[in-house]
Amino acid sequence: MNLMIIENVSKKFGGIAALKNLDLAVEKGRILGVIGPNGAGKTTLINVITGYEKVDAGKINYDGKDISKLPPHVRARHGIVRTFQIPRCFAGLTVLENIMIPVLLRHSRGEAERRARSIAERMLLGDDLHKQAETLPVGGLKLLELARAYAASPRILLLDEPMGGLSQDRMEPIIRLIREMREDGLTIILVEHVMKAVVALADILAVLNFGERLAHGRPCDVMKLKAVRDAYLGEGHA
Amino acid sequence: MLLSSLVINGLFTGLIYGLIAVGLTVIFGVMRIINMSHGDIVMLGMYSAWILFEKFGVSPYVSMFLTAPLFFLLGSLIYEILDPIPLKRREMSSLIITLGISFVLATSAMLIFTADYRTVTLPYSQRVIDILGTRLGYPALISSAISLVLMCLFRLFLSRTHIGRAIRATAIDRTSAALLGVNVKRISQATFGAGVVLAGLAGGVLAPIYYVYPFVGSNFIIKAFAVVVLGGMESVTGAIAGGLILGVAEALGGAFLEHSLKDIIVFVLFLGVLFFRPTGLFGGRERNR
Amino acid sequence: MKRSSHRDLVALLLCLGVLSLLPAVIDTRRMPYLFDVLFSVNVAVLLASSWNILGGFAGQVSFGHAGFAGIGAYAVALLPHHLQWSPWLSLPFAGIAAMIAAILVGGIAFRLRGPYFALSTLALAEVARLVVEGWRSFTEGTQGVVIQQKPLYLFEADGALFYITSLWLAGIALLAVITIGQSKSRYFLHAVGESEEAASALGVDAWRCKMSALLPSAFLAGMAGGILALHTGFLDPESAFSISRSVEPIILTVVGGIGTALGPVVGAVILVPACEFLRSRFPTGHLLLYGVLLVVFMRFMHGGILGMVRRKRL
Amino acid sequence: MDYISPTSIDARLAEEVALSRNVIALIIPFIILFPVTASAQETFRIGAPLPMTGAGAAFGEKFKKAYTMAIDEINAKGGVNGRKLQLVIDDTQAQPPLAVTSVKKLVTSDNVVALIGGWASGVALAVAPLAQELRTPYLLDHPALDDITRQGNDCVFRLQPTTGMYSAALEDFLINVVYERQKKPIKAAYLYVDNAFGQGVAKYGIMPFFKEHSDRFVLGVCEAYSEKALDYKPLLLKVKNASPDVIIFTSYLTDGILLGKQAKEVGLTAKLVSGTGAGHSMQDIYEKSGGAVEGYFSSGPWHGDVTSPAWKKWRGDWEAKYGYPPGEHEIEGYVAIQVLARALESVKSRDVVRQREELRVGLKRTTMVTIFGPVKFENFDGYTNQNRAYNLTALGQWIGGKLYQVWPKRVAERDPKY
Amino acid sequence: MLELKQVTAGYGKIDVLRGVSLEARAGEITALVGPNGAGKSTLLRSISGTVVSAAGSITFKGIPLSGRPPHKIASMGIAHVQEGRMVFGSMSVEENLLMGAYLKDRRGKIKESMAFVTGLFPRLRERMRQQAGTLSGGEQQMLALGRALMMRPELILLDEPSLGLAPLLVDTIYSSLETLNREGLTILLVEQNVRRALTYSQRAYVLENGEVILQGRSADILVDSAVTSAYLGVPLEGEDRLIRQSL
Repeated sequence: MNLMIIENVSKKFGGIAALKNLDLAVEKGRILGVIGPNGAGKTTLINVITGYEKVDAGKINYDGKDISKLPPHVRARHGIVRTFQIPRCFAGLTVLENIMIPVLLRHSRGEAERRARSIAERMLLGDDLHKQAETLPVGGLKLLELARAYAASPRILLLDEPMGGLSQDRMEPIIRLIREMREDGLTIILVEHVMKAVVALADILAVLNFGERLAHGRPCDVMKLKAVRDAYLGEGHA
Repeated sequence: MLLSSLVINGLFTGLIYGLIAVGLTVIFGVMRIINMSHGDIVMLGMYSAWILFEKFGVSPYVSMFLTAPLFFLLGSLIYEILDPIPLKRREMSSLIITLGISFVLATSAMLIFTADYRTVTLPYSQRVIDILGTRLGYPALISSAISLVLMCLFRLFLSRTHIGRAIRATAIDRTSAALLGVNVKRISQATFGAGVVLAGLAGGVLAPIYYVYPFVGSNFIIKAFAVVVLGGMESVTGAIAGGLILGVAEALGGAFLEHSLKDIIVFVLFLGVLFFRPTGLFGGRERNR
Repeated sequence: MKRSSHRDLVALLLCLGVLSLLPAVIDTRRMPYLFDVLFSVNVAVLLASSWNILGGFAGQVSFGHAGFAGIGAYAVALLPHHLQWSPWLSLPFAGIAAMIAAILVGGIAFRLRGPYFALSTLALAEVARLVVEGWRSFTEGTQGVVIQQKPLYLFEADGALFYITSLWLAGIALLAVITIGQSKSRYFLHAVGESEEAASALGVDAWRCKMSALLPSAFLAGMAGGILALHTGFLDPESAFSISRSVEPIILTVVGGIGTALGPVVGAVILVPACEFLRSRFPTGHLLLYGVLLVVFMRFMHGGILGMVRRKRL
Repeated sequence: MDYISPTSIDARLAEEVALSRNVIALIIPFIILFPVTASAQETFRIGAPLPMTGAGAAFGEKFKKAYTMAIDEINAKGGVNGRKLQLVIDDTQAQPPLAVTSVKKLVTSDNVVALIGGWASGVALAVAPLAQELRTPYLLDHPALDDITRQGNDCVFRLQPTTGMYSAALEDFLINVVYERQKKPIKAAYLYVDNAFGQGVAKYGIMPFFKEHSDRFVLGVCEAYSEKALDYKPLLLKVKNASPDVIIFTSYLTDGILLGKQAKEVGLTAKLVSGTGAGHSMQDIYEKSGGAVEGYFSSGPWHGDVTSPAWKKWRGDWEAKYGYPPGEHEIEGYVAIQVLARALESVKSRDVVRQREELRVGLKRTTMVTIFGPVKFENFDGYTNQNRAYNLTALGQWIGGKLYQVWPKRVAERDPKY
Repeated sequence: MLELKQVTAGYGKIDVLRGVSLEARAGEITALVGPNGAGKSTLLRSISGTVVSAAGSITFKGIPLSGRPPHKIASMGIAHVQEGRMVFGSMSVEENLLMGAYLKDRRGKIKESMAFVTGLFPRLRERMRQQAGTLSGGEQQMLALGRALMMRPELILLDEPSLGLAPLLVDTIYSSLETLNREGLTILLVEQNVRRALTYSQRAYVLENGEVILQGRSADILVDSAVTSAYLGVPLEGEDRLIRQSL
């Protein structure tokens, strides 16, 4: 069953089309990987789904309802939660407080702190609970970004390059975490450049190019397509 | 006839508003500092024009360029006060510091020049020229023309010279600029100096058409802010456009509404523009914190 | 956590109680000037704390608090003017009127960020002033309104009454600050202040959150304007909406320590008497000295007084 | 960068509370010990709440000079009843809220026997009831808004005419000369500065006049303008478009200068252009507008017979002392001190509270003739302690750089150029 | 050409680098690899002067760099291309490139430098008038590199040039690096993609927790996959193998 269906969505900036008549669907409990060259419209896709950009045309169907008119925070409360490519942590707050923010919307402070703690432990941030967020290294910020999004009780999680800027050793645990989230029943849209991670995680892979869907299907099938390889990996690659 | 006169008149006044605002824009763009003493520097510009005219008979249109180095020095000096403050705190601290400087400048001017109103009356101040049926006094004409030329020159300076580009680059990203060999502190200081010089020049341009007294700065500061925001806080072109829009809006508002209420038009326009373009007419996308 | 908030509350009430006794110890009739200065300190605490809720907690720097204060002042002046009320009874309406204005302000200005927000609030305050100036039949325009300080039932409208009222208004402001500071909403305010996008991505309603800071802030600013107008006994648009009234709370808060809960109090308690002292001793040069004071203060204590003391202690 | 600072919001708040408690505890004693002086008075102190900074500072300075000159002269002759006069100035920035605090300080901390000045009508409106409450005589020498002496305050005295009286001479001239010559309805335009003074002249002077004489005068453009504008040409163009026969301005100095200059610029002319005192009666307006107001009339308070020897002598003294010719503010301030000094002669007590009451009675009884004209504070037509100054307005005209009194005939220095 | 001895540096009270010694030889590409947070970027920053080193010495052609501000170091012929393609977004491509020639003694050779850069990256020539912020990620990286080349540096510090780029573009960037190196440019390269970094470089240093734990000829390190996998925690061929499998 599809949790989210994106129908015929278009979005223009100035004269340039960032998304062109895009159709995409995500099945409940699955991970949809989205890849494509820079400027293909991947981040715009996330912005459109989460409400940071309004669509020019088309519908975004979530759980049977069109949500394309709702503001971002309402979509977040409905369970559509995103992360940012460049982590946007609340620099002046501690790691724990950062994670508490979404939990506080639903729970008392004591409860929120307890929950945030356990999320932090799970997200490998247990040692940094009382550090100010701005003092974390990039890897820590990426984890915090993920932990905070997870704390917002998402039903569908949109991850914008969660591996970007991480070294290989740091990717492993994040890949593991994302996989665990999926096993918990979360639906995930993963925008990522690191092929290893995408291939390891995605159930379905969509390739965007110039705002259009170039390919869609099981990762192994998609990667075989010549068009994909030309556009994304470069001719003669591998 | 009346309408065209009003518009032409508004455009000419707008150029002067533009010049008053440009210095504010530049300082904000590069340093993220809202210079609260801007109006008082304009006031100093007017006083220096006045005193050189009274004592030595030098026309403000000449003396403003003679005193420009002094204003550059003043700007560099103010920058020296602000420079050691960590960037994170600079936005608010500099607000208070420049406000303090504003008090200091205005009061000093009062102690030196007394609080009396002063004006500069040029020999040709009564002469009038007819432009498309609109009568304009020589001083108003010359002041507006000089404002326009100065703003265009400054814009060219920013886009065509190495220093100008360095100023813009520093505004966008200090670290990257430094890595290309730009002495960021020097450039910031020079920018602050340039902003202050522009304010001083605006004073020179205003002297023959307005009056000066120590607290006259407060008469301009809100208008200057309005212009800066209208055009987008980092854009020189924006400041010119903002000035022109403000000038025309004021002229029409003054004629079709009661004069004392003309500013309602100005501010409603201002809020309207921001409503549809939250970063002003020529402002870019907001930067991340 | 709960215990500490109770303790703060008790301490606050105790302070207010003790300070309320001051007029019993010192005769206000003999020293109205002293009580005037204390009154000014109280109003400054009120206004600066109100600013701090919006500017310090929610990170929305406003240049337009004079607008709220002015609207509050006019509510106090015009209700009795048109309805023959006791101005004291209309004091609460000062806050309410400012709050109504705030809904409008929030609708317009909260679309904007940073300096654009700040300067749009300045513009809105100017619009409010111009409307008051232009609407002569209702507001008396630039000529101003005289407010008869009719006695409030048993009390006489003397220095003691103004002192105690302003003291408790400042107390209410501090109570609001402490309540917000210890509630969940301060987390949301902080989050929205740092990054609206990130906060709303987590489900925080940024607009409502900012509004929840603006409304109490405007209410308190309105009260400050109201009590000040009542104290002056006369109100004209130029002083009611004067830019310096927007700037003053910013100065006090930043000098005291921006983003801290009690910075505004510290700033007001130090700067207001200092300013008054300079003004009475140096009628022509006081602004020069005040300016130098501000420059030196901020140059060497860029985190404000509280910020600096804290850094020293670490 | 303070990395190790405790960063949780709660910890920070608790810490702040503790910190500020300490800081405030340190400061409170200083406030309690706020300077309060209360010494026996060997001098008569006169408190002047004046704008010494801010936009009105130029006027504060004028009055300071005028008071100082008068007080120096009186003290040189031994003071009043053997006691010297002493001036205490407090800066109001022309802001009523500050003025209230100023006055309380002057009265209770400086123990002044009387208040004087205030410059702006708004300030005086706030100060007057306070002076009444503090039972301290307050002598107004410039704030002209009618309401100030219409509130039944027996401690508030006003030396000069009210706004409603400013235009009396002009009105007289309009009816008896302008209309008589033309004999058909006259088109008029009126522009007034949008502040308490301008509103006062409009409300109590000009507007009632035009209403009353609507058969003879048609008031076309009639507008309040903002004081600090850079550009008045749109307004003047509008007036020009209506081509009135008579233009009346109520202006301060700076706006008056700009209006004069810019009227020239847009080519606005009329058969008669007149100001109503204030800016248009000040020597500065002629010089600083580059003579643009040549031929303008100005109807305002009459400041005595400028041709009389006493006036001429005074003018000479003033110019010798300050280097410029005195105008309406200077003479008002100077005479106000003289009036106070005269009334102080009846003060015998050494207790300042009693002194104030004696002074109040003394002022009430004062009848004197100054270079300004006769002074007597009377209650009439709803006014309290108002110097009856109906016949103290005169119409002047700028001719060759000098403001000559031209109307009413009995005080005219020369004939009007009309 | 560049020599670091026992350099310690960091932010505030936290040291990110602890006694690092390193050498970049003239005409070589030296790679700097290691996990995130190891201090690679900090190392580059302390060379270019944007981070002040607390102890140790950094010398360039025998001249000590410590204590010099970034613009002085830049004028000595060291270009630093920061992580994340920090181009001046609201300036045109041309203006960005001209900024590269900001230093006085570089201004005379603007024409030649421009020709060289546009020869290397023809796509920049097509977009001279376009605002840099509207370029695609790959083009921005080219611009950042091109801008650095306009400085006519002797040594270029490159921080993660492939970050966030599609594989196709990474190839383009690397082949241009090879070209530049062949023409005699010395490069100090920080790269997360270990295999690529080691393939293209002559010598390499492995950094972990602010210390150098391994150094030597890149080929040796690459071949000694047992060593590398132990230190890097990832099978070197991992990424490509996974992709190949799925293909």
